[in-house]
Amino acid sequence: MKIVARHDEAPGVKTLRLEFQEPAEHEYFKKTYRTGMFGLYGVYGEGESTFCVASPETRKDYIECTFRQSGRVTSALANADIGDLITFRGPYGNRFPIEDFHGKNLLFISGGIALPPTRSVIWSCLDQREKFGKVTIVYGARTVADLVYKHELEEWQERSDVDLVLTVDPGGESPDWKHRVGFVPTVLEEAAPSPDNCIAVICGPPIMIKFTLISLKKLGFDEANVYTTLENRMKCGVGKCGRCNVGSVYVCKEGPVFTAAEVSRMPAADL
Amino acid sequence: MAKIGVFICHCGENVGAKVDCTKLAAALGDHPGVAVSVEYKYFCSDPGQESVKKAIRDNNLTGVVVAACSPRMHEATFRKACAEAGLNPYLCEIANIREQCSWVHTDKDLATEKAMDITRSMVEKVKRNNKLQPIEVPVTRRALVIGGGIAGIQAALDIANAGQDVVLVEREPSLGGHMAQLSETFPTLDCSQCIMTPRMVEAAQHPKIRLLTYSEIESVDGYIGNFTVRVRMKSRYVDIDKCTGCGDCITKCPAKKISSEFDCSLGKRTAIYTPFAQSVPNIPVIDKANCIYFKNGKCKICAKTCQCDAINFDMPDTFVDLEVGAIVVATGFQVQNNSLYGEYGYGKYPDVINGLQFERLASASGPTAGKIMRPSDGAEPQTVVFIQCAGSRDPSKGVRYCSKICCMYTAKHAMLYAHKVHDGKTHIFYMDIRAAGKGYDEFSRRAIEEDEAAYIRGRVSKVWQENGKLMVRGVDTLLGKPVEIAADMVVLATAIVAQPDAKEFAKTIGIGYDEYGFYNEAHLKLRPVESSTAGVFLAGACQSPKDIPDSVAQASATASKVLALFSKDKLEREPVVATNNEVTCAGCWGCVLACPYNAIEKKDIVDRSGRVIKRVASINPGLCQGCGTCVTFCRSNSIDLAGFTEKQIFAEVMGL
Amino acid sequence: MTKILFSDKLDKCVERWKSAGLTVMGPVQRANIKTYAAVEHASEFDFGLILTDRSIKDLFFPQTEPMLRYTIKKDAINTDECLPPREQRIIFGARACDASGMAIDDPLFGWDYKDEYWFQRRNESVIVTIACTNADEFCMCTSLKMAPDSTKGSDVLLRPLENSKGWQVEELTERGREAFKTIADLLQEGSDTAAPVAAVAEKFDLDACVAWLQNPENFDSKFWKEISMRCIGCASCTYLCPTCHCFDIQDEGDTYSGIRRKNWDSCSFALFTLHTSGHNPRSTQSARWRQRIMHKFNYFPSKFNANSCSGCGRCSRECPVDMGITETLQEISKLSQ
Amino acid sequence: MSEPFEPKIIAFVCTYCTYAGADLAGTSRLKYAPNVRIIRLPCTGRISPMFILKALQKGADGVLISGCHPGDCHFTHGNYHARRRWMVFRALLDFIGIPPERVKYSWISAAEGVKFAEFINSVTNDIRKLGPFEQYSQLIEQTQAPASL
Amino acid sequence: MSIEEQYRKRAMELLSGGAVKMVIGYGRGSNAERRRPVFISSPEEVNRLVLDEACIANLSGYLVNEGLLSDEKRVAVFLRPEGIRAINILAAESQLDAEQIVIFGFDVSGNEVKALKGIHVEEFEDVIGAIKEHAPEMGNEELLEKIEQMNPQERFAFWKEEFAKCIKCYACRQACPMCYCRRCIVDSNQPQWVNTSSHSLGNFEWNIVRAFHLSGRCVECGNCDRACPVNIPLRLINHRMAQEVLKSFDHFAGMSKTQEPVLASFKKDDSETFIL
Repeated sequence: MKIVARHDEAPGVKTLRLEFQEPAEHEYFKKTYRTGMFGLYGVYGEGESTFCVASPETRKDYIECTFRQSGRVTSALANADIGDLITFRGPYGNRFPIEDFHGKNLLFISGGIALPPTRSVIWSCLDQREKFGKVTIVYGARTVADLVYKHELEEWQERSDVDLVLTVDPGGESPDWKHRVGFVPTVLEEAAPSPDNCIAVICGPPIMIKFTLISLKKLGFDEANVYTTLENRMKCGVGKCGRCNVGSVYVCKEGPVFTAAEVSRMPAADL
Repeated sequence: MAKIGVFICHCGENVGAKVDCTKLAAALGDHPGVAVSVEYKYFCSDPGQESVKKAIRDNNLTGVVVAACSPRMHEATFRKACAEAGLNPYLCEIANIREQCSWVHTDKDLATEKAMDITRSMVEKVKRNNKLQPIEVPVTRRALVIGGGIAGIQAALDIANAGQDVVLVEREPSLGGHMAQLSETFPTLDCSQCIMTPRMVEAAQHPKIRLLTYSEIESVDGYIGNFTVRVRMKSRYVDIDKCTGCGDCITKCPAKKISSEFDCSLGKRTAIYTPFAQSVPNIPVIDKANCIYFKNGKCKICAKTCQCDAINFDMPDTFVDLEVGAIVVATGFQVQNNSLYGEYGYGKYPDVINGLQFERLASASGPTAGKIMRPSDGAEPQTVVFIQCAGSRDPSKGVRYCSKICCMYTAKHAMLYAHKVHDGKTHIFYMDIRAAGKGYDEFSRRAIEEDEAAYIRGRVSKVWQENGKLMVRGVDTLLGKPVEIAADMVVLATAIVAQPDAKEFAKTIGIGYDEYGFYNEAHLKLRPVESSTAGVFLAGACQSPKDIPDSVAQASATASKVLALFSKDKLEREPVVATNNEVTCAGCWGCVLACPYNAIEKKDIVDRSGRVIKRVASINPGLCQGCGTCVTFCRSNSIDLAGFTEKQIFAEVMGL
Repeated sequence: MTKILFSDKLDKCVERWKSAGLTVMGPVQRANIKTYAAVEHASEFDFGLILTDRSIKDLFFPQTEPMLRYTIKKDAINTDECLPPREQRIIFGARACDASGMAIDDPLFGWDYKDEYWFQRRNESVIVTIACTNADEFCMCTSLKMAPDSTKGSDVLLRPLENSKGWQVEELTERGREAFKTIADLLQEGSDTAAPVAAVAEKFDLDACVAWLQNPENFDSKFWKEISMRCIGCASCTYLCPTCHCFDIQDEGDTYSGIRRKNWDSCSFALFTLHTSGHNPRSTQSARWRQRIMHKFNYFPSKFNANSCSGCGRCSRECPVDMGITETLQEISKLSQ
Repeated sequence: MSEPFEPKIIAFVCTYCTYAGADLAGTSRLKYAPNVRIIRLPCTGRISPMFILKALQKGADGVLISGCHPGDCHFTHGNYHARRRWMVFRALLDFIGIPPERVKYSWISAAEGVKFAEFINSVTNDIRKLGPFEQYSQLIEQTQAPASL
Repeated sequence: MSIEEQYRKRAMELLSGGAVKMVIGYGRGSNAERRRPVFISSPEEVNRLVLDEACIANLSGYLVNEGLLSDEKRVAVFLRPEGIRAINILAAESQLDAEQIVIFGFDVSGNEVKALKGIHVEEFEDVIGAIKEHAPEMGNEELLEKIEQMNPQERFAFWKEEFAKCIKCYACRQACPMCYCRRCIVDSNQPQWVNTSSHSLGNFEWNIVRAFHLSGRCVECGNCDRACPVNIPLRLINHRMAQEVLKSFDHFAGMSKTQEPVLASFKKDDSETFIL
């Protein structure tokens, strides 16, 4: 796939927009891709790395991915320039059942670099805004600089049909920070809408998910109405190589999207 | 991925004649990641450089390879050009296709092929180059000079006279060092004290010099420009602010029979004393070990005598913490203990003395007021035998090296003796006469020709006492005959050795030393006054045996180094330094040992509650010189060297 | 009367199979290791081995193999997928535990995406198993509800004759029958009796263990830490295991070309699950050992209907610190009583 | 017969001595064999045994390592550390069967352009005589196929 | 009283008095020949400790398990002389504080188990010095001799066959007390110096790098050799390297807890006959 756009999101975090070179592959993607699925992005000589497709299922002309530069592959991807070719394998995994969300209020909760998977769902819903009720987004990061998709955050902020609640961890605020300061679960408890007829989608580091689930429970959310996506380490993407296993679940095949009810049946320590 | 510009320089015919530059440019043009590949007659010319800059701007290049002459020629030129075009200069590398290719090969095809490899490999390196910024280190403009002998005083005065603050630390009660002990100095025979004392006073009174005598260095931390030094001021038991230096206490002190260190045991001193009459500062100290009050709990005569109430028996040691930007080490030397040579009878026969003791005998302010007298009975010696190389150049018992000054001072001793004892006879056993230096050979010839010193080339095997004489048996190797001389006094030209605690002290300040304990210069030829630790300089005999002119010259050289360092607010250094990945570091400290610059320290990683969770290596960029020895040592591959990173070298090899 | 293959005919059989284009493989001792490898002559086989050091997995899922070659040019990257070399093989003298191990992994490699590397080799191989008449203290097939003469995964089962002169032949699959057609004339009908199979003591109560493992409460039992305290975290158990199937994908090459490879990987390694963020779901060795046991006896069966263990005992036999599945399940058996 | 074998040789040198010596060979217009590719490093202390292994992986028939004479190291004692490391690594390679003739060490100062040229020529000749490092290239060749015993 | 009984008694005293928090020793294994590491932390369990001639594993590696010594409490451990040397190296390389280690020293000659006197690592310097002077037989001298006699091609072929068996299970590394790195160089992938794949080249590189990293540090306890599931004579290489550093630098790994690592130090007159 060819890189057609590149954007620095936060220190070490980049977004690439990719376009298909092979029509057949593009057709396949259009046919199969649904929000929540992931892919393996690769650079020959370095290997492949797994992240979600950050673009929504309502926009299938391209793929966007957002990642933090840390290892061998992500370093190579981060150095890739517009016009460069990289590989994409996928889309793999299951999806968010967006049709089931129709007519419901939506609560998106996300932390740090985990906004991309949430963002895919958010746009999938915002692109057909009329089908959903109230939309609330709670997003937090360690520091102001670590917030990703700053442009879109502004856009959501502007929209009257979206409630955006931004927060940074204590100590992470900049002098001109006008939003909240505090950890996501705490802020959530202050800002969350009523659990009635509400679907929650959370994505974040394991520790955030853990505490957010507790908060949601406290707020009265039913586990079956809470969705999350697990970002485990993967290599094959097709249920063979074994590293994404959590309990009997192959996250790459049966996930990455799970309801909180499903997650609660997994061995918590292995998450 | 990358957008590398490759600029192939013909260097007129120098490259072009043997490397097909067009072919080279085409080959590199096809190399992955190369955005521009062009050739030109002379890229180092102004238009050449301009074209590089233009290419950088036009193509948004992420790296530049100039295939041309050696980087030792024009790396700086092209890096500067890159910087001018907005590209970080460290993203430019040179592929050496002239000195190491076109000039040394005859077959054009093979040379072209090699040039391709060299350039491709460099392109692969540049792809992984990082933007580097020169390292800026703030500089504290205050120098610490350790040692108050002639070298230390000279360095301190030079720095202070240039307007910079100096702290001069001396561990003895007075400035002066060995030079203050000398009688006259070669080759001019001017009185040592006469030229030394004014410098001591000047140093003590200089507004820019803070003098800490009777003080020792406890610890040194930090790095160039930013040292923190703790100094222990040993208790004098005399309040330096109250004491007027009248000397009444010294006169009254009942403990009078203490052997004087300054007089090399040839004289006596009291328990409260100044080392010598012209001491600077002229404030006495109490020698606790010999003080009657400290021994028996009774006396305090000095305190009663003192009109200023300056004596304080409860005075503790105090500590001073200093922030300094540079350190001059001028800790001097000692003379070797001659009792190593039992056959010469040193220590057994009182009339066998060493050169420094002779200096005291000859000194007008010495224990005999300058009269040459035998220590045993005070008689004037009529025959004196001098033995040179008593310790020097003797791998079996002494030291391997030449102590450098003995030939000259022995000649001087012979002259002084001849001037004082007109009918005396001198015999000098020597191995070679080393009299290189301005006026030195003339001086030693004078000893022979005018003062009738009898030089005997050969070694002494034994000295013994017989009929009130010291019998000296040696061999005259020129005559090939044994010699026996009945002498009244024997003077050994003892070896100059490092201070007894030199190695320990080197560890305290973090500099290197040789097997003898002399301090290592950064480079024997090119950086002779710098230690291996940036910001620490060496003056005088602590580096190697030296005479006064050499010590003074080196001291002034250190001063110029210090002043150069102090000429800027911030020190700018090449960013080719090592960094450590603290996550993967196993804390084995091999790098700490391997580092020639003591640039690596142990660092504790603590959790939120302050508990140490692990210890890792931490590299001080201020001290690191960028050799990369630590990188190679590191088994977990945690350390890397900017400019020559593991990734870069890997890529260079893989690109070949 | 049963079909019998006499040992003295085996060399002819090897030749026959070879001339039919088959690579003949089987247990051998080479360079101080017991393993399955290709042979030229029957004399190279070593049927006296209780079990090879390395498992038959090596022949179906090698420790490293190229998946794809790539060449990097300035404007394009050329790739070339590499499937295993085509090769019809007969593996003569496998053990039942090894053969069944391959069958255990079939569903894993076959669900959803079908792993071509695995199935090409599976389809091109005939496994001729020889029932064991000897066992050592580490063998535990019976504890896994299998036996020294289990047929799972085998195409042909041979039972050693009591007189040691050959084997009774039992063709199990079409592929087995096909392969033995080539040597049909070298087989004889006979009434020689088969030696009794090895007596392998049952070492633990599998059902009780599985029940214990399935109880979520036991996931956090301190048992896991105690049992794995001496585990040093190497991969010898997983790499010698016939059923362990985890792998890694790595690119290797220089600036201009390289190979994307499939390499064994192991849940014993801390890096196996380490996230980019630094978070590691299985950060302790005990969590990793628990995963291995849980995977084999709880998770895998829940998906693929079989324990991911064929009872070969190699994990215990070769463990540098004398651990292994046997000990762990024995201890669990005790706990579940 | 085909053309005589031309070995591929990779050299790792320190920039202060040997690299400068190589430059001197150039400015003196000395001629030597074109088989060697030089990688420049700050100091011999930076030369890791891994470099040698990677050079071999790239198909080098020989590897050269060179730096400042003892006592001349710009970094005071990088070369002393390197010398110990090489002593050990050399023994290891020898024991593993990588012939010592294929990995050569030298001290070449910035003034020794002639020594540099002679060194390159003599090593190139020696390795040309030894022939290609076939045993190692077989190792590399075998990585193309699935692992087997 | 047999040494086993003596040591059980000592373990009991130390544990019940709280002088140590744990005793790492040997227990019965899954068959008569095997002994397995056991971790005893209560006096009631001391009878699980076994000490006989089958106790050969070097247990010192467990001491650097993350967190074990971080509470600054003492741990006792059964060690043969090689294990004691390993403690010295681990202390010299700052991986542990020797003060925290209580040694139950023993040695085996033939079928006889001897107690070694001492508790702290410093007390064993004579024992170690004696080994430096007279290295005990390893049982691989014949093979070593054979390899030394080979020409390089034969040696290469020999090791190629041996390394071909390697499956990169890293049992050698994991069993080795000296391989305590948090991240092994093979797991460092930027760049990937050592090919991770277990093919001919990758296996060569891995085994060379490990042997190099152990040069001057290996105490020849044989843990790697015994751990290797494919029977590569790993100890042979490490033994050869130990000989080399002894011969070239008079360095015997693990002489004392303050010994400088041989490759992080140097002498100006180190041999350099091979440098042109």
